[in-house]
This record gives sequence, C-alpha cells and structure tokens, in this order.
Amino acid sequence: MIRRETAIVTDPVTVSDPQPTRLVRVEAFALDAAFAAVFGAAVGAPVPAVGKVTDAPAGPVIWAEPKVVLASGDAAALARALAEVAAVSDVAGAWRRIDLKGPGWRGRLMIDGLFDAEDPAFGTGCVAATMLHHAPVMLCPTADDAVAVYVAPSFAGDLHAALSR
Amino acid sequence: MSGGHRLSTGGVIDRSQTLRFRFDGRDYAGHPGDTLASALLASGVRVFGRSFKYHRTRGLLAAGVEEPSALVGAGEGGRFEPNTRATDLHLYDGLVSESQNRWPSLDLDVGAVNQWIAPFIPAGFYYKTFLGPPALWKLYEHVIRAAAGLGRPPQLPDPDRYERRAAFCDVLVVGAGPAGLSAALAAARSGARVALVDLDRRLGGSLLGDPVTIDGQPAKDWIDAAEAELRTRDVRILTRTTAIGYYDHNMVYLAQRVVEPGARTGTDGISQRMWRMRAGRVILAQGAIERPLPFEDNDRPGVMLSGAVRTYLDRFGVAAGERFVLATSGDDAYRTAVRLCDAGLRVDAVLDSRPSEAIDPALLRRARDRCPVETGVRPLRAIGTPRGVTGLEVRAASGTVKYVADVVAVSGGLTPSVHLHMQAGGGLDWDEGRGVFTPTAPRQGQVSVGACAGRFQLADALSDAWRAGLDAAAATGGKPVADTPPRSETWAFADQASAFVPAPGVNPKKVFVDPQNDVTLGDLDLAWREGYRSVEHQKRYTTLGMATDQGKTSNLIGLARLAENEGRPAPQVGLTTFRPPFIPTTLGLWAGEDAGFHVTPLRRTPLYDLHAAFDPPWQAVGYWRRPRAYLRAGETLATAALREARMVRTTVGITDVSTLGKFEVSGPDAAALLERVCATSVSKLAVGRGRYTFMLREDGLVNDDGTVWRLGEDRFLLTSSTGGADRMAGLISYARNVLYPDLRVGAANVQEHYAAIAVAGPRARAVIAAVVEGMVPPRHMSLDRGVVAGVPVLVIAASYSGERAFEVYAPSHQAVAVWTALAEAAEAQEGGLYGLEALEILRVEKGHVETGGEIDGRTSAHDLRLEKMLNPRGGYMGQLAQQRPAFADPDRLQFVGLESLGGPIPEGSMLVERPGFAVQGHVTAAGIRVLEEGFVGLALLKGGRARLGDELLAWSPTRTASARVRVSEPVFHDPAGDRYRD
Amino acid sequence: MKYSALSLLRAGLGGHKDWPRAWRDPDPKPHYDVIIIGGGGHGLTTAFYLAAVHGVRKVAVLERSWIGGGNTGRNTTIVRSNYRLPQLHALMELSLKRWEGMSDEINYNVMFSQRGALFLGHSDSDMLQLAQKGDAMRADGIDADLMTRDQVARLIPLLDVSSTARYPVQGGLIQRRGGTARHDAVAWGYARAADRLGVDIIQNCEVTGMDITGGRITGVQTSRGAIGADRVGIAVAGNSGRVAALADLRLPIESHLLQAFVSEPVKPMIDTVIMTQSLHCYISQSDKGEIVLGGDPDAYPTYSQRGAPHIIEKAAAEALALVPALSRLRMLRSWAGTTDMSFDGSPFIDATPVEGLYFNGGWCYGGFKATPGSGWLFAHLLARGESHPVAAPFRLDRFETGHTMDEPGVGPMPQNR
Amino acid sequence: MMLIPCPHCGPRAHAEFTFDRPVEAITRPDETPDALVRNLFSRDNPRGPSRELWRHTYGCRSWITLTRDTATHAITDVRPVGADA
Repeated sequence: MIRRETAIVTDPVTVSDPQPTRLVRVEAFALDAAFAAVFGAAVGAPVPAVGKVTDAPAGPVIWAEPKVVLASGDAAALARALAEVAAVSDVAGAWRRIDLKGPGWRGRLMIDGLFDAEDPAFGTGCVAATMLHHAPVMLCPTADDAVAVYVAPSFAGDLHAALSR
Repeated sequence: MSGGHRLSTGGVIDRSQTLRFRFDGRDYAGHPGDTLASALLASGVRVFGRSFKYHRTRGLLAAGVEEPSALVGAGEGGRFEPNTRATDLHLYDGLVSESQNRWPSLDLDVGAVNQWIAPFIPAGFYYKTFLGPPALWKLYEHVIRAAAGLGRPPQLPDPDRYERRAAFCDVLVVGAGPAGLSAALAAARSGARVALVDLDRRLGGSLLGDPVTIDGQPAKDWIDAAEAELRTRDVRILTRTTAIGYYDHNMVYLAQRVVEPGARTGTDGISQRMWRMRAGRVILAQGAIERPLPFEDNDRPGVMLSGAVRTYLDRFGVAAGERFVLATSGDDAYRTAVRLCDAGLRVDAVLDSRPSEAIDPALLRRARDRCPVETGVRPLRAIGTPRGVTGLEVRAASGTVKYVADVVAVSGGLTPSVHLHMQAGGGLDWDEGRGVFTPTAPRQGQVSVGACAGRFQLADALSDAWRAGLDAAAATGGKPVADTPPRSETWAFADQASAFVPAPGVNPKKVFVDPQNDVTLGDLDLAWREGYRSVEHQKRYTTLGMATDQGKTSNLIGLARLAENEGRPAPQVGLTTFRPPFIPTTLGLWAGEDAGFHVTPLRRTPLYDLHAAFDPPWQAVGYWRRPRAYLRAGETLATAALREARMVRTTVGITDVSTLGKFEVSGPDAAALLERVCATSVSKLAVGRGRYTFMLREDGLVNDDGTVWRLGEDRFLLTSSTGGADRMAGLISYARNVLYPDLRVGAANVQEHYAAIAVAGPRARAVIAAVVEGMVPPRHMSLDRGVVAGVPVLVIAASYSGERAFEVYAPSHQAVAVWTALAEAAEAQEGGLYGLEALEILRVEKGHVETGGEIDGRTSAHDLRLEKMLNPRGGYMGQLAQQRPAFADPDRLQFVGLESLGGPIPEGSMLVERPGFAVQGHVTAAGIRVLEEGFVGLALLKGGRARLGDELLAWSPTRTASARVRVSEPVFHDPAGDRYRD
Repeated sequence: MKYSALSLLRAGLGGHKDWPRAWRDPDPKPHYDVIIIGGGGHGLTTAFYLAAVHGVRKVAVLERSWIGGGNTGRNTTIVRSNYRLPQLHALMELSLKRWEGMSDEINYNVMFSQRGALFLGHSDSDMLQLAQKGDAMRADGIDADLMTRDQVARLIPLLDVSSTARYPVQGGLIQRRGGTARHDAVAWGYARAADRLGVDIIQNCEVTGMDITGGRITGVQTSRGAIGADRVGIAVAGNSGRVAALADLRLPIESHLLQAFVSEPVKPMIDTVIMTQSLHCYISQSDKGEIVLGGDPDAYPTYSQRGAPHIIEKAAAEALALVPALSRLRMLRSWAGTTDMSFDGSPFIDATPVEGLYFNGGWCYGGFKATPGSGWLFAHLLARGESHPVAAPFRLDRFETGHTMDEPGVGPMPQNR
Repeated sequence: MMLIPCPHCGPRAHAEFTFDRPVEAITRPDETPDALVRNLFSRDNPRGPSRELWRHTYGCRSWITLTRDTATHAITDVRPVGADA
C-alpha cells in the first residue's frame, strides 16, 4: 500500500456508532503449552502473538497484555473450559467498538494521537493499544481500508464525536 | 525622499492580482506573494511601530522572523492577534491590521516623552526606586502596567479550531533552502521516509532572494524541479510550518499556519495545526540571521539588514528607498550592492570596516565596477529624524565622512541559527575571526547543515547537506545513492569579520543592541559596573534578548560586550539558554482541540442519557458527571434532595452507582491477593457472602473503602469508591504484577463492564422481588444471580443509605432495560429516583466515611474507627507503616459525629471553643435529619474518640455562620442496623 | 549608596558612572562561622538574617554558578499563604509578613504586588473545600474571603463564567494580601543587603566535598579550594540529594520538574493571580505585560530542566477553558526548574545527623513564596543550633515517626502531588 | 516527549506511560519497619542513570523496569517485570 505523505490527505472516512462487544478477558496463569492447548480447543483459534489478533468463530481474539488475551464469546463457558490454566472474566460491557471505514482511516487516527497508524507494517491482524483524543483505545485494522477502535463506554461518546469531526 | 516603492518588474509575486488591506485605518494594496511588510514598504511606509520603553519610532529591520520592531495587531474580533510580525504575515485580501504600543497614533505618540527622561531611566532603574510599603507600589504599578505591554490584549473567544496531529518519519529536514532541499533529495532518493518543513509559503529559502544558478539552472527552476521530485517520492512537504521545539528523543513540534494571522479559515474551520513529529534523524537547515552594526542611532527607520534589502528587492520587487549606503564587515553586503545596481538604484558607497588586504580582490574589483567601495571604514552615527534616516556618518582613515542615504543597509556578519540544535542538547564551537558559534557534539539525532552550521558558501552548503541526507537515510535503514550532489557555480564570496566593537568616539548610550526593549550598549556597561556580570544576570537586569524576537539579532552583540568588559573570550562567557518556542506560537495552537468544553474528556455512565433527560444539576467527580437530584417543578436542589431522601427512608429509591470502582479477582490465589490489597480479612467469606472492606496506602493511611463479595470458590468482586477507582486499579495491578507476580490469579478491571443500580428503602425487597426473576432478594451482605427484562444480573445486598438496599449489576450495554424495569417497580411502590445529594444526606445520617471526605489521605484506620476490622494475620499493604509512633498520638484528628444544638452546621467549618480560639478539628460533612428534627454532621476532632459529649462551636468566619454542637457517636439513624440486618 | 528616587536622579545627572557594585566578588576566606551552600533566594535570605538579626557576619554563600540561577529565577513569582494545614499557615504567613516589608528591609524594589491570589471554585463541593480552607486560614489569623461568581467576574472580566462551561465558575476564595513579585530582584536585593553587612557572596564556587571528622563538619571542599566553617547550611533545592550525598546522607527528596511559560507582553488583561480547585493551571500577568502560566508538574524524576510538551498543551488548554481570550496570545518562552519534592509536600528546616550540618529543602514547587520565611527560620537554626518554633514540625525524621504534613493527602509518591 | 521502547509494544511516546518509582523504593509488606521507611521515604535521587519502575498504563498495561539518565533522559536496558513472557 503506497503511503501518501503529501501534506494533508482528507480522504473520506465513515465512523460507525459505538457497538457493544462480546469480549472476555483471559489472564493465563502461565503462558505455557498447557494453556495454549486448552485455549486453542476452547476458543477455536490460537493464542495471538504479541500485538496480534487471531480470528475465532465467535469473533476476534486480541492480544491485550503480556499474559492477557481478549477472546470473544460466552464468558461462563470459557471460564469453565479454562478454569485450570487461566482467570476468565466477562468484560463485554467494558468495551465498545467504533468502526472506521475508508482510505483515510490512518490519517484520521493521527489526529490527537500518539501511535504511528500511518506505518504500513501496522495492518490487518495487528493490535495497538494507545491514547487517542485523551481516551485509552485499542486499534485493530480489519482490512486495508478499515479499522476497529475499541474504547471504554464512558469515553466512547467524546471519542466518537472527535473522530467524526 | 519618498522611501520604499515597488519596481516595475521583478519579485516572486503575482502582479496580475491585487490584494486590498488596511493598516491603521488606511487602505493599501499589495500582490499575492507579498508579506504585510513588503506591501507596506512598497507603499512608502517607513515607520512601523514604537519601541517598548522610549517609544522611539521603529522601521523594518529584517525580512524574516527575526524582525524585532515591525509588530502589528492582525485580524478582528475573536481572530485579533497582537504582536504579529509584519514580515511573518503573508498578505491576503481583506486583512485588517493596526500598529501598536502608541497613543494616540503611530506618528504622534505621547510615550515618546520617555526619551526626555531617558538619562534617569537606564536599565534596572525600577529596582532603585518606587520603594516604600506595598500599598505605594500598587499605585506606581498601575501607571507602569498601563505603559508596559506592546499590543492590546485579545478580548473575545477564538472562533476557529486548532488541530493536533502525530506524525513519524525517518528523516526530518527543517528548512527548505538550498541546503534543506539538497539533504531532502539525497535522503528521499536513498529510500528514507522524509518530511520537509519550511516556515515560508514557498520552498527555496535564501534562494528566493538570490539569482544564483544550481546545476546550470536558475535557482527558481532548480527549486521547482526539486519540489516536484520530492512529491513523487512521497516526501511530506509542510509549508508555513515552523519547527518551534526540539524535545526528547527526536520529537520535534511543528507549528503550521493553515491560514494567516487574522484570516478566516476554510470549511474545516482550522486556523493552525500542531504536528508532533517523531523523527529518526533530524537535519537542521534553518539558515543564518544577519547581525546589525553598533553605531549611534542605529535604530532609525531606514536602517535595515543588507540581506533584507536584497530580499525585498529580488523576492518582492520592492526598493526599500532611493539612495542606498551599505556598511558591512563581510562579503554578503556586496551582493546586495550589486543587485541594487542591477535594478538601477543609486548606491552611494559600500563601506567595509575590513582593511582592503583582508578582502578578496576579485570581490572588490567586481563591486567597484558597479559602485564606490571604501575599506577600513567604520560607521559612527546615523543621521536623520524620527521620521527616518537621511544619511550615515563614518570614520575613515582620512577622518569622518558623511553620506546621504534614505536606506543604510548594514551587515555585521551572519549568525548561524543554532536554536534547535541547542534545544536538542549539544555544544558550540567559537570562531573568533567570523564571530560565530557553530553547532557541535549533538546529543540527539540532529545534524546541522548549510548556513546554520556556519557554511555560508552555497557550493559547500549543497554538498555538505547532500552527504548529511545520505548519512541520515543510511542511519534509518535506507540505501545511500551514488548520485552527485547539486553544484552551484556563482558567487563564491562568503567571508566575514566580526564587528561587535563600535568605532572609537561612538557614545555607547546611543547604540541600540535590543531595539524592541530599547537596550543600549550603555545599559550593558551599567549592568557590568553594578556587578551583574554573568550572561544571565546581564540579560535579566537589562532585559536584553527578553523581547518577542528573543534576541535573534542582539544576543551575540550583547555577549561580545560582556566578554570585552570581562576581558574573557566569548565562549567562556557563554550564551543564555535556548528555549522553545523558536518563534512565538499562539496558546490556542498549544491547547489544540482541548480548548473550551473539551479541556478534559467527559466520562458518561451507561445510564447518562436517562439522567440527562431530566436536565439535572450535575456533580463533576473526576472526568465523570453524576446527577445531584431530579428536580420537580418549583423545587430547589435542597428541597428535591430532602424529598428524595425521605422517599428512600419511607418507600424506595433507585440511583446510578455505575462509577464505583469494580474489580473481578479470580483464580486459586484470588483470596491471597485480596488479603494483600485489602486491610481486612477476605478469605473467610463463604461463597455468596460479602463484607465491608478498606485499603491502606503503603504509608499506612487509609486509601479507599468498598465491599468485597465471594462470587465463587475462586472468584471475588471488589468494589471501591468513584474517587478512588483509578488509584485502586493502579494499586491492584502493582500488587499483582510487581509484588506478587507468581500468584495464580487474574485481576480484571470491570468498572465499566457492570452498570450498577442501587435500590434502597423499606420496600426495596418488594421491588427486587417484582423485577428480578430466578431468585429471591438475598439477605443482607449476601448475593445472588437473576434476570431482569431478559438481562442476566448479579444482585448484592449492601446498605450505604442505612435502609434495606440492594445493588443490581448488569452488563453496561444492557443496563437501560434494567434501570427502566427497576424505575417502574419503584414508582409502583410509591418510590422513584434519587441523586447524589440525597445519597449524601442519607450517608451522613448513617455515619459512613467517604473517600474525599473523612478519608482525606491523612487519616488512619484507628482515626476512622476501623481498626477492629484490620486483618489479624497481617501481610496487607500499609500494615508496617501504620506502626509508626505518630499513629498512636492521642491528639490525632479522629472521626466523630456532631449533633447541632441549634441550626444547620456549616460544612467544612472549624471546631473551636469560641471564635478565635485554637482549632481542634473540622466538620467533614453536615446535613439535615431526614425524618426527625435537627441537624447533624461528621467531623475529624483532636482526640475525638475520647470526647463524647463535649460541646464545641462549629465556626465558619468566611461564611459568618456557626452552630454549637455536641460530640456524639458518628451514627444517627438506626445505629443497630435493624432496618436491614436479617 | 542607598537606592531612592533622589539617588537615581542624582546619578542620572552624572551618567550613572558611580553606582557601586551591588555585591562584591570576594575570594573565599580560609574560614567562616557559617557557610551556606546555594546562592538562591533561600540561601541569600538566610545569610542576610544571620548578619542582620543574629549578628553572625563571618558568613559565606557559596553558589555553583550565578546567584538566583536555580528555582529563584525559574518560578512563576506567586506569593501567598492560603494553605490548609496549620503548620504550613504558620510558615507561609511568617513569610508573607516578611514580604510586606521586604523592599524597605533590603532597600531594593522587589515589586511585591498584593493584587490578590484567587482560587476559583467550579461546583458546590469546590466551594465547600474553599470555605474550609478559608475558615482554617481565618482561624489562624490569615486573611481569606469567599467571593461570589459576580464578584469574581468583576475582578476578572475575561473569565468565562457561563453556566455551560465544562468547569462553570461558582465563586472563589481570595487572599487579598497574596500576589506576585519580581523573582530576580529578591536574589539580587538580598545579595546586596547581605554583602553590605559583610557576608561574602562567592559565585562560580561549587562544593565538591565535605570535611567531616568524628561526625562533625569542619568545612567544605570547593572548585575554589577548601573553606573551613563551624556550621554549614545546605539550601540547594533540586540539588539537595547530590549535595547531601557528599556527607553520605540519603534524603527524603526526589528531584522532579515543573514547567512554566509566558506570553508576549500585552496591555493589562489580568489583574489578579488565578488558581483553580478543579484544574491545575495558574495564570497571572507580569508588570511588563506577559501572561505567566503554569500547570501540572512533569511526573518523573529529572535534573534536565527540560519538560515534555504534552504537559504544556494541557496547561494551555486549561488556561483557555478559564480565559478563552488567551487563545490568540502567543507563547513567547517556556522553561522548567528542578523541584526538590518531599514525600508529604512539606519542606525540611532541620539539623542532620552530621553535627554542624543543617538542611533546608523539600520545597516542592512552592518555595518562592516561602523565601523570606525560610531564610528567617534557617538563620535562627544556624545561629542558635535549635529550631524556631514555627520550623519545629519540619523535621528530617518525620517519615520515621509518621508526623507527616500532607496537605492534599495524596501519599508518599511525589508524582501524585 | 520521551520515547520508551516497551518490550511488548515497541517504542512508544512516554505520554502512554506512568512513572511509578525508582526500583529501590519497591517495598514488600513483609520487610522490616526500618527497611520499609528507608525504601519508601528516602532516595539516592541520582543525577545520572537511575533504575526505575514504569508502567505502560495506556498501552499494554504491563510493568517494566528501565535505566534512565535523569539528566539526559537517555533510556537503556528496558525489561518486563514480573513473571511474564
């Protein structure tokens, strides 16, 4: 993808309203083979590498912290399946998802931002947690011309307004 | 002599278009490509402003951002910008501008009277007088403040927007002159991700004022070709953009003018944009700034820097006057003389202070073809009036000579711009001959090329910059190309001698070093005589270099004088500190999008819109906003709050407590971790049960309180206060990851996963029973799970209000349905909504301590009557620290209740025997009895736990209010808890 | 030569040729009764009071570079005593009273302008906290008055008092005796006054070692040779840790950084000192016409005297939320000082475990207002070897005993202060 | 604005991080009272390299230790803390 560096590219970008998520927080007691096996079986996708997202039937599986992964799905079921290897908590209500669509999403994420969303290496399958318009967010490119911005619901209102300005 | 005028041809301007603008109420015209300065100069304007102290007339000295004198107010209403440099404002149609710091007018300024008392107001005079009591200084100050200041202050809010953008690149090139363009080309061709910025509207920098040829092409064509190539290589080119600050780890702040000062914005409403540019390497190509010469009355309008005269001629097609004399100590002024002659203007003489044997004979020959050149000649004084210069008197070998001129072009040598190099951290080498500091020993990724590195030869600058571009690309992963650097054949003369010392016979008191602050050489000598002998003392005592140009044309002359007085070389005396911003930058740009309402984010609970529908008075709690009450027609906040409190005491009320801190701790070691963070025991809780708990800071004082619930064998829910939520999140993460990394546990911040709705009152159980399917209302301090309107909920039974109460936890995105169901059920039970104000009245009556109130960061567990709940097994955070002697002091401030013996107790008031007596404590909360009569309060009182029954005065001198009170147990409503215990 | 309008007039007629040096530039003598390390405001006032009040004149102030070059020359010049805790009332009020007589005391105009120091309240809870602070001050005999929104709006016409503001102004608490002063003048004025009493002001003299025998200090090693002394007082603010280390002392101090910035000078626009309960920015206007601004500290230890830009952005945004008309005013210059942060926010004026070695520091970012009071109390301690009653609580060992004085109650981590 | 090389997320602006304390000030509840007071309430406070505990609070939320020169802000030897990958 050619990165357009000319002064200000005001490519179009559409901004979705904040949507609920089905994220479940999985904190591994130890990042070992046992955990990987049980996780893979229960979630239907491998444990994502650092800064990466894998796709499972129930939705994206996002690397969040050194021993923490945000899977999608039924928290209670996952808690039972992973009881021996991880601490599992439902955090579906702790995140909203705002989808940006259009070629201008990288430029839009640079406004009042700190992270290099214009870096071509940051593409589909990556995740970057950073600050955007003073709100803690997770940025997950979902296609060449689309990115999902995960944000806590309390910040979602102001962030959506700022992204749509 | 008529002063400045537009030549019929020449200049990089669009003569086909005319731009109309106003200055001091008069209409003028200019062309696209003009600055306000060039357009006014072309219209014959000579006086542009008045100096700060003596209100002497000031003309244009320079053509760039180093201009110290031509400062104007630009724009109208909320777009009015004082202290705008006329040289840094690119003309636009409809501009309205005005001169400043003069009354009643620029030509007739009363302030000029200061020149008559000049002998009595040298530098620092105000330290020696205006003595006496502060009240007297207030009177003097009123007059001084009115006279001080330059532009008039803006009065109206700013209608425009300011954007802030992050940006990243491998190589940032600052300055798009010959050196900058050369470096950018080399780096871009070598595959680096390059950004090129320049504060001008066009690329080219000094080349726009010089008809040199590069690679066989005229400079203008070479610039256009370079720009075209750079754009094809995806170089981010930002014009009207100034690198104002070089911060840590190669982050450079770039201030971009999207529209000119005072101008209307485009549809996006953006006036300026600040770039946070993170670069791998930074190539500084900012050029050099020309120094004036020291001679008497060198501040007269018409005395201009020789490079500026040349720039107005070649860049703007404007002759600064009609008869020119050039005084110089370097080769550069000769180029101006030659260009003036080329334009058919009269140059009476080039007066070079250097002896002829120190000047390149080829240069002398070439110049003498065009105009008279005298060597070994030094300027004594400008001849002229406040309206402008009319000539120059100089000292030659043969004695003093006078020349007629309406423009005295001066050149004391070029000073490399080392501002950003020094901001980045680095050293300076001193070149005694040329009188210049050049950058060395960079501490970050910066390298200086071209004139700002002291390389004034165009050919050297081009090749040196090219190499720097290749090196920078290589250092950031690029592959340096083998192409040859751009070459320039013409004008190889770039020598200069320093000319800091005025000619013998010059009166230092009449030589202006800092023209804006009216600082003379005499002032510098006075400072030195009085002992202010460090370069910083000289600056602060005389205000040299503290004006809006920050000494760009004056600091070195001031330093040289100090070095001469000290008898030490300049580098030993040193320079003052270079600080951001490189040029003054509006505060609105710094605030960016955060101005006005968006100064801080607004955090909304999932139920925010339901509250907002009532348009309630809000209470800010950190970034949150919580409704204080739901006023009905005719109610005040106080009456509504009391109604709501009585409703909770008599029927039932629901309130939004979603902002509480909430943490789900699970895993085999969950209880172990919680017993490190909480100061009470946790592990003895049975599944389905909960308890009150509190947390200490590491220094043993109480940090926050809340409740903890055992959801399952290895799963707990911990709540904390709204105010303490972020602190607790940090503390729990610190404990889990730093202190006890080996525990098999997970600690999830679920503050925002759960919305939380409190249901309190005698009929709370009825509401829960009616609304929550699949469970019966749990007994006090127990929990259960159920379903409300199809939404799975967790219901805990805990009371903050003192009534039977429950808290219903539902996933935030499904909370509206749960709230609506509970609200309907409450109304069915003759209850309703209650806000923060009622909650406060209820909790005061119940005597619960609150973070931010009684928990004020200075109270211990014992102070707050919580010591009996401390975990006997210990091991909790803060345990050791609370064993320090002070914790046992008998007269510590301790938590007590207060019963009023009269009217309302003023909240926050001091507890004293009688007015004026020693303070023994203070009221932390005060409220009205909800159902009974009377007023109560909570307080922290010295040795309070042993003073039951004492009578004191709750005294508030600031509100002239007080109430006699009796110390009581800190609980007034249902002390035994019969209303909710099972 | 005494400074006065008359002496200025007379000197003006003579071309100002005969003004003496404000302070001499003596070589260090072999021995002094008292050496003060640090030529900032606190060190210089200490030296002056030692000579003027306690008659101790064989005193030297050793300054590593130029006097007034540390925090004295970098602060935002605010003078006030509107604190909450009684110990800080006594300390800061003693200092404010000395400010009121300063220009005459040292015959040097420090331009102390009692234009009022105002805390804005943006909610009922803010106003309750301000009322409590005001009540505590009045109970300790310090002036403090509540102001309504209309009174505040009249005092600061350009303040946004609209009810729809993010932080609507509800009112304020003003200390009318508070205000601003010219910071450089304090250092120069006290240097001149002390010098006239025989104190040696020795610049470009860095202390590189301490001579301690048998637990007692006998003098210091410096870049200009050894100098003996009976008593040594440390007053070096941000460099406290490094200087104390020369005596193998570990202090309860962490050096942080506070930024400030000024606008270009404009005609009078803001006539009082503005601070706020809900935000962290503070605003005033210098006599020259520059708007002086500051806000959050940079929250990490540093000696760089160079702050991070996003801190400036937040302070500017907060200032604009209060006074929107500041938007088109240009920032002229930004800088930073090294703040000697203590672990409860209160200072130290105390002896150290080394006999004859005394320490004054821990002023966090509030030392300028305390300059004359700190000097008065430190001179008392250095002259008499025992603490003045007002200085008694400010002991070095208070963290071992737990007798901390944490005004905002934020606990031991300096970056939370 | 410093650039802190997070071991997990790569180099990031320091506005995403929070400084917690010098590593010497990490106090374990089971230490002796003297050690607690020494660690929590006194500092080397060096002007030069200092071993510090930071947190990538607005990034991967992990805790890291690093050596930072308190005069030049040069950052070296950044390592994750605690038992993680």
